[in-house]
Amino acid sequence: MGEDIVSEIMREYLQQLAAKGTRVDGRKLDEYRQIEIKKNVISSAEGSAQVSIGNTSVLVGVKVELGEPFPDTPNVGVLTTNAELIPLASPTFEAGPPNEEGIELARVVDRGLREGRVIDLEKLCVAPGEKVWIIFVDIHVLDYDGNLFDAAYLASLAALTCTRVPASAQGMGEDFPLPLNGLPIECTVVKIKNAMMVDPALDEEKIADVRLTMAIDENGNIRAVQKGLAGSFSVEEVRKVISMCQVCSSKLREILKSS
Amino acid sequence: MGEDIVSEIMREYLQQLAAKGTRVDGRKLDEYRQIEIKKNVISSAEGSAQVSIGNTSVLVGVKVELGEPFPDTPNVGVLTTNAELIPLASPTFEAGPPNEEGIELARVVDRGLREGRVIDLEKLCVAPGEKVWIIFVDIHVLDYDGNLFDAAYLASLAALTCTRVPASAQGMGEDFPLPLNGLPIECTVVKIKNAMMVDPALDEEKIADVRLTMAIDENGNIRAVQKGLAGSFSVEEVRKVISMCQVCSSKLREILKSS
Amino acid sequence: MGEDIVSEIMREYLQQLAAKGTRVDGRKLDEYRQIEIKKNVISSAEGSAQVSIGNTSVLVGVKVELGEPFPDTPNVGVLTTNAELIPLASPTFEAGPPNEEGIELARVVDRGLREGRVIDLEKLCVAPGEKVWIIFVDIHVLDYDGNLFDAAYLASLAALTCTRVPASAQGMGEDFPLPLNGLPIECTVVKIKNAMMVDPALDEEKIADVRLTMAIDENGNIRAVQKGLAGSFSVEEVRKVISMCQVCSSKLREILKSS
Amino acid sequence: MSGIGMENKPKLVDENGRRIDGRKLDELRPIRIEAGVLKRADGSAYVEWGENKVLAAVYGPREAKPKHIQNPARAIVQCRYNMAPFSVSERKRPGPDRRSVEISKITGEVFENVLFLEMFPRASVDIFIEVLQANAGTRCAGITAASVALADAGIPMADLVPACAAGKIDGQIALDLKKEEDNYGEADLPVAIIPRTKEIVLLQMDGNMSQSEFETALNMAIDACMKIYELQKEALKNKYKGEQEVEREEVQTPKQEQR
Amino acid sequence: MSGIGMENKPKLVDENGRRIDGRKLDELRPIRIEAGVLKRADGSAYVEWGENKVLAAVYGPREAKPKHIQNPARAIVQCRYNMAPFSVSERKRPGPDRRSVEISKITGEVFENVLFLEMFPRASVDIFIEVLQANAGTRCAGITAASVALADAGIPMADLVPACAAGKIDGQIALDLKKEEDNYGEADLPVAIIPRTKEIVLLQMDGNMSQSEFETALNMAIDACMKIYELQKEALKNKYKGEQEVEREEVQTPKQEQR
Amino acid sequence: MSGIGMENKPKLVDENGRRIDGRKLDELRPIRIEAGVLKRADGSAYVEWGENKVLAAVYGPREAKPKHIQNPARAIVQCRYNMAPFSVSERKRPGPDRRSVEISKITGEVFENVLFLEMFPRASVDIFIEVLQANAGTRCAGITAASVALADAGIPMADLVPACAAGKIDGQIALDLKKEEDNYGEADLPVAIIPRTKEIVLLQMDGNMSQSEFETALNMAIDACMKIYELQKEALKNKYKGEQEVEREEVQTPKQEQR
Repeated sequence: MGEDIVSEIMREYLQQLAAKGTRVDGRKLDEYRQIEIKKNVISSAEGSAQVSIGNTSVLVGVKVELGEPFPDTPNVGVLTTNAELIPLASPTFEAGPPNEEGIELARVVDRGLREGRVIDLEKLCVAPGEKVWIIFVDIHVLDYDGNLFDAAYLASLAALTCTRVPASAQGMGEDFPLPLNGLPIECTVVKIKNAMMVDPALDEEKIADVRLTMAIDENGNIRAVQKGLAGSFSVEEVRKVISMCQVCSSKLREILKSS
Repeated sequence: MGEDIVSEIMREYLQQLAAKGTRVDGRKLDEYRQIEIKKNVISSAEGSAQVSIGNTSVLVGVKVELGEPFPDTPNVGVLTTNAELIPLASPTFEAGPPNEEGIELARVVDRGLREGRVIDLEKLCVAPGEKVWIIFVDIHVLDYDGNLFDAAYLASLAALTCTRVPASAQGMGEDFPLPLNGLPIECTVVKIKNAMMVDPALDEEKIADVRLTMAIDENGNIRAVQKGLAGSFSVEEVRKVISMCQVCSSKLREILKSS
Repeated sequence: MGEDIVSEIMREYLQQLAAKGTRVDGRKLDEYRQIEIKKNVISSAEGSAQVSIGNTSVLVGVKVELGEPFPDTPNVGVLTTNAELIPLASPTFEAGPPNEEGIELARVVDRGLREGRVIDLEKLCVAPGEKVWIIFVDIHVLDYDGNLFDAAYLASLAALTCTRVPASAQGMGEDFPLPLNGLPIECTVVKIKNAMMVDPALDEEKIADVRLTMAIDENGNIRAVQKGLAGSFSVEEVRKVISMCQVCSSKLREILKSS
Repeated sequence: MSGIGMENKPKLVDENGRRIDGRKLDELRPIRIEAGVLKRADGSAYVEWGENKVLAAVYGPREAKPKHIQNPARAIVQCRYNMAPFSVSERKRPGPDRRSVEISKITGEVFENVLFLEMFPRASVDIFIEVLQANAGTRCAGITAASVALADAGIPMADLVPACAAGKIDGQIALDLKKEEDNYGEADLPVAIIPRTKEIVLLQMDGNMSQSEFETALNMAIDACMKIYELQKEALKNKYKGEQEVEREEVQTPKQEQR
Repeated sequence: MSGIGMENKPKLVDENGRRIDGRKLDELRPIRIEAGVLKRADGSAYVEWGENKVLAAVYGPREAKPKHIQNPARAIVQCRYNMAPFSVSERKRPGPDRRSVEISKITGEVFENVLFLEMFPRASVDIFIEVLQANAGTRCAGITAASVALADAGIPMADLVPACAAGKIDGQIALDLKKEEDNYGEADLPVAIIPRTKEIVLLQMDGNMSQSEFETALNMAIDACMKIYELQKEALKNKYKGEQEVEREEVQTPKQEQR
Repeated sequence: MSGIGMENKPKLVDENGRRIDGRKLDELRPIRIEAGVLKRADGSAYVEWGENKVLAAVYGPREAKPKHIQNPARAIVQCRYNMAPFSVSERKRPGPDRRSVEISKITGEVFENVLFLEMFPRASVDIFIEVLQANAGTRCAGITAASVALADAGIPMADLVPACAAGKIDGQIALDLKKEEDNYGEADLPVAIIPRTKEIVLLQMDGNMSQSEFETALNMAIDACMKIYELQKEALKNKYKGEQEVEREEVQTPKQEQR
């Protein structure tokens, strides 16, 4: 029995469940799998966090180093986000430079952090045009069971909230916490046939028609959006996704704050 | 009927035509296809030109930026020529870094410009050993129907003739035209069996035995030569090619000047 | 008859010979093939040597250039070792960036030179934190008939012993010989079934169970070790290898000194 | 979008609701679409959109290569969005950067919605988008052009796909931001739709919008898409008309005299 | 090891024979091993070893790809040792450097000694080692973790492979060097063994040791390997116990209520 | 050739028509050719030409890999021209640069003229040229060496291909420019011919020559090629003689006593 037939059977089964408002692991459509956030897990990093959403697990390490600013923003620190879909995490990941999945992941996380103005980069200038703090957010996927975007984003945010700028090692006074502005949260919704559900597990992700990720800030405003996969939404469905993301982002923000 | 048989039939047909002094599109052996030169087509470039020879179309953009000179020529500007055989232009072009065809194209154009001393690079020094103007000639092939060398060279030359050095944006006085020395012209001849013809169209190029490209300056002197393909010339044939290129280069120079 | 059968027959034959203490080319187990060392063979290099061990031939060129020191060792010159297994040298070598064989070779040679403190890198500082001499050891394999490690190491060492630092070209006084500390020698032993033999020829290398390379200094001390291939040694066997390497390294050192 | 470097921000909307280029808030930049501009490609289109110049070409359905990327059940869509080195003010190094890889991915996903891919198992539909001159909005211009190129190639398609962005500048929702508006504005929301069904097939956003602003912008973009849809159809009609005229001419004039 | 930059060298062994972290000369750092920590991998293990944190995952035996790397007679072992960018004090650029390539190679060779590769022709056993936090000794921690991961994957194996280094600091032989000891010490000797047969399957060294020091260190490392072997078996037992407990719980509680 | 940096130009031809190394205008540098210098390669040759040292090896005809590059009708020629890092005064980074790629391409094309490629469908003839020491004229030395290596490999060939450059220095046509003459000269014209037919199979030029100068230089280069042709044949004869001598010796002495 070929893989395609299996996935066809799985597709129908999940569609039927979704139509009834439920899911293969018993969750409701607007329910996340269990979330665990561990901060400061890597002492060689200036900030770090390991986040699991169900069986999906992502480790993010933040390194902070001195470097040159971009010529067009001489007074502003630099944020660099990189994702490695290392083959340890999934039989489908391959060694080598980031492919388009890894690049999209890094860019969607980066967009949420950047557009949500999470880091106050203006405060990271040391000598205008010459030296600024560079923040490297490195996303290391450890176990891939769906919804990498939310897990990677949440881990990045958690790591940033416990990051300290290593000023003392440079003879520049005491270390200080990374200056942060706000905590926009990214939530991902997929559509399976006509049902919309948050936090897709791998099986759901595989057969989803279309995906929408939104970064929502504390005021319920939208900071970033990314539609993915080869499907479509109606305007009405987009409105529905916004509502779902607004509700879930509040919950996730509380989990992050209490972690 | 396999591709090879088709091309065998084409080969024989073109050989017969050539032996009679004519070609599949009705041209004479020493006749170029229709040439069109449009200058200043890209406003984001400091100079640009689109050249079509028949259905072959090449776009060249020239960027001019400040940078460091080579250590062994501290008083001299830098010329860099790059060619992209983007897959948009032909079913046989592939994405990726330049292959040997693209590299040969860039180097043959570069040789014509450099050995012909088209640009007065000595005048592009700003601070000896520290800052000079760097000229990037980027060859973007849009439609490939044979004779890329001549189209790319002509487009590069046309783009350089309308290039302005952006001095004002650097607070270095007014913009000024790129200082030019002369207008050597590259012409390409192929041999099909015993017939020699200029400006090969794609079908002709495919079955040509050997190719010779020459850059000829205003005085009829030879500035650069490149033999290509797996064939040979006699001394007598080389002499013939020089004559053909001398005649055609004058014509092309006139077309360029009046463009 | 497939390749595997041939190599199976060869394996048994070599094992039988080894058990009797002899080898296919008549050597004893602790005997190197004929060694030839030619120094100063490349005038464009600051030092060079061509070493052949039997039919294996390696050319090493040393280039010495000014450059920046590593930030954590501002007073110390830099040693860089690189190996190219160019496809000219063997039907099994492929063009392209160094693969894991080439990298291991370069790193084992580098380790012998570095841990043996062959070069007095502290004497190669020109301006602390700014300018030091950089030593490039480039290993160019020309003919591969087994035991690349020893041939490449010996050629590197021979090239370094005749390297002159090109100070005069930089207006920094007269050229001077590279300051050297000692002459540790790398020797390689392979195990075939239960027999241990030095300097494996290609056929022996192919069927060897395991390999051990040791750098031994003038005092008989061990400076570097690398076990290779998918086999194992007992403690007793390691002790045996040390003895073999101590004896052979003295012989090789004499050959080098008298070259 | 990220609010950095805002000290030089110009006024983007004046007291009369006019923008820096005189446009009203819901006004598109001038758009010109031409179908069938290339000879080698199976289909092609050129779009000038304000100061954007974008070329799209389509090849296929053709055999997907290498074989392991083939899908036995349907054709795959491969898209390459590329910026010419001279398309932006500071020369872009040739080759794909992370932004191009992401745009290529989501653009390919857009067209999976309208192509009848099941008709062509094992095949690939290859879409090439070349940005020749960039001024904000190139991904929408690219999708708009690629749709026309696909139709020009005669590839079976459910509908054309127009694309357009809306955004927020000086606190107001505005259509089709140009570069300065994008740099100094508060949000950008690129959208692509299937006109017949009003399905949204591209949706991205970065910046800061309330839910109601988001919905206003989304609807504004969708309305604009419908206008662009008319321009796309017009371009295809013109191409068809042009071809008929050429055909008529061809009947009257022998080929060689056309030049 | 190379004796460079020794001016800041701290005292590594005090008058009571205690080391900078209070350990005795033959004392291991604290080691914690956990088996089966990942869900997607066929087998996995996590090792904390002093301040090292290393994760290993195993996939296979699975079809080796691409086909030309398959061995018709046996499975191949492919190993990838990788350091996370944030695992060291100065951020490491993602992707393999030469050190990682070498360690990957020799680690793969270690496991060829214990895996029954003839059982799985054409297959590959893929071992992934991720160093999350590094403090000297990561290759030994990686081999130790990978052994447990292979057992956790249920891949037929002759024995577990523990690994440990011994070295020389302040002139004395010491077990399991940590980072400062490695930087300022005189030698490091990583070893891996097959406990049942005491065969040595990994052996490297750099530094400076007499023959008797070398043998002392080798034996000290082998003794330590035997202790680590017990920890490996313990970890596998705990995994097995844990699984049985979960199974018992699963009988009592319906799946969806577990979360 | 480009006339830049001419302020330090030395006098290249003295009043007696003698050049900086004492040669007459039509005099070659000393050339030494040795055939069969490598053991692993199917054929090989070493050329010393003035201060150039070039090694060529040939493998094949052997199966072309990967399969998709095979031509079912004939063998392909693959050529790799490579410069050793230490072959030039400033160390060259390993790996192909654009110049090497171009020379590899045209050198491969040269040999398509003389090899009977139809005899070996699907095969590849692989030519490797290694420049060990460079002093202008390496492409001609490489072609000269590769011809002898092809013959040494016993690959059926219509003729040997000698190559030589002529050029222009201090306004006069001169044969076989060395480095200083190339740097400060006015033109360089490398040529390769098939001696039996006098067909020209390599022809490149850069610089500035009138038509008559060009023809003079071309004929001077062709005459020199005929002399080099004799040296090539001589080298092959010597190789053959040497082999016969060795064979005779081999009859008399058992193999193991030869060393």
